Amino acid sequence: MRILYFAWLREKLGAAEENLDLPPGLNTVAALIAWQQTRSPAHAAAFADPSLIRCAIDLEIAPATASIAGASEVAFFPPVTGG
Amino acid sequence: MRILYFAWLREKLGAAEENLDLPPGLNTVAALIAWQQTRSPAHAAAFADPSLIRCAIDLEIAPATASIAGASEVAFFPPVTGG
Amino acid sequence: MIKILIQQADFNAGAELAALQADAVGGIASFIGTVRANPADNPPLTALYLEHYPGMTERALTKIAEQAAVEWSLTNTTIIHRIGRLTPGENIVFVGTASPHRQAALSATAFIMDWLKTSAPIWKREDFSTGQSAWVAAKQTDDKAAEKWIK
Amino acid sequence: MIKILIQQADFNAGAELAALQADAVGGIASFIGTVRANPADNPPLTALYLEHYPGMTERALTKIAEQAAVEWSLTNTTIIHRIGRLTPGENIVFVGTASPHRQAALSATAFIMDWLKTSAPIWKREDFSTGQSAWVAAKQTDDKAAEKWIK
Repeated sequence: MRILYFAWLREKLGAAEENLDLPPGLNTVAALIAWQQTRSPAHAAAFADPSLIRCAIDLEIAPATASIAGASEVAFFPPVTGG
Repeated sequence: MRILYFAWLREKLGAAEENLDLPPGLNTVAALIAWQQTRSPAHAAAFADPSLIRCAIDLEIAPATASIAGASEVAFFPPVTGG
Repeated sequence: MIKILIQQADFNAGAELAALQADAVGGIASFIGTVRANPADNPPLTALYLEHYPGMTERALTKIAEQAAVEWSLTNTTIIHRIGRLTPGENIVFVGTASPHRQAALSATAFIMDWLKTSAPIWKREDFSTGQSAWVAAKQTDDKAAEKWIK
Repeated sequence: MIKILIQQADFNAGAELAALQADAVGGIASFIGTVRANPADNPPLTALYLEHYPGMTERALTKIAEQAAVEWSLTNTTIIHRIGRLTPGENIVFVGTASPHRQAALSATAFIMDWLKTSAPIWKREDFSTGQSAWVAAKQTDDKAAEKWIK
């Protein structure tokens, strides 16, 4: 699965994008965030506080409970600050 | 006293301005409007409905009860429609 | 800075926005009113004729701009109102405000427009393609819009 | 007509207003956001760096512009958001709407600005004169401003 990172998440991870094979049975945004916390010290730090993480699935904002089944692109980023 | 007219009041009266000697004892905007109604058929028609007449005394909006004592310029006009 | 102009001539909205923006304040809101070709329930318009009360208009507009500047912390305010004969599509009015806060600039612009509609000594006459003409009647909806700013 | 641009390059506000005005609709409201030199409680700013989610931003902006066009009877809507490195005084964003009714255009512009602050996938980083930098934190006041449009 294609995973994108923006703003300070991108900076903390040192990567704008990863292509990942997810563990079987990992179905929701919340579960994906929990798994990210286990992947490396940098991931643990970046995903430490899920309340600061927003997610989009295939270009649409998705809540923590959303299913990632069938998604081709999942993005993680901080609360937005445009305008 | 200098009296100014704007918009359809000006058109109905055929005059943008008059210099008038007011009858003694005429003290308020309402009294001035009532007197205007008696001055000519054109004035009677123009001032027929006081609810359609607005007044400014020396460049400030004034209600019907306002005193005209000491005023140097009184203007009559319809409700405004700028913007 | 407050800039008030009552003029026959057109204005350059881009130049006015650039002037409002001069001090890197944060946000600039603006509104431009133009002559509509087909006013509601009327024959097509040939022209709009605008008349005002010279002296009183400038005085009243300066006062309302000063009031808005205090109320919404505006750094710059520009009000330009055209008068005379204007044809469909032409600009009538420009109101622009600059403030550190976007909602302040947008609210101040809305307030000044509502105020212009109900309290500036300016009158519009519609000249129709039929040769007839009619002075525009004041709208109750405009009075209501202006009243909502009174606290 | 809806025009959405996400670009590094500056925009010409006067030209955008003229384009919005093309159909003699009645009223054109706009808002321009610029980079402030001195953000609250922070050292002077050297630059603002803006990042966005290509593809999602354009899609989300088009959707919100379409929604606003229906809600407020807009004839034209333009949203231009700059990205990349911008210095104090530079333009960040232009939102302009054209409608037969002035309040509709002003409300739609305020709505789109509130929405951009809370829902467009765009992030700002402040680079300070001290050499440090910090990603801007989302504001609760912006969330509240956006929530008021939800009926």
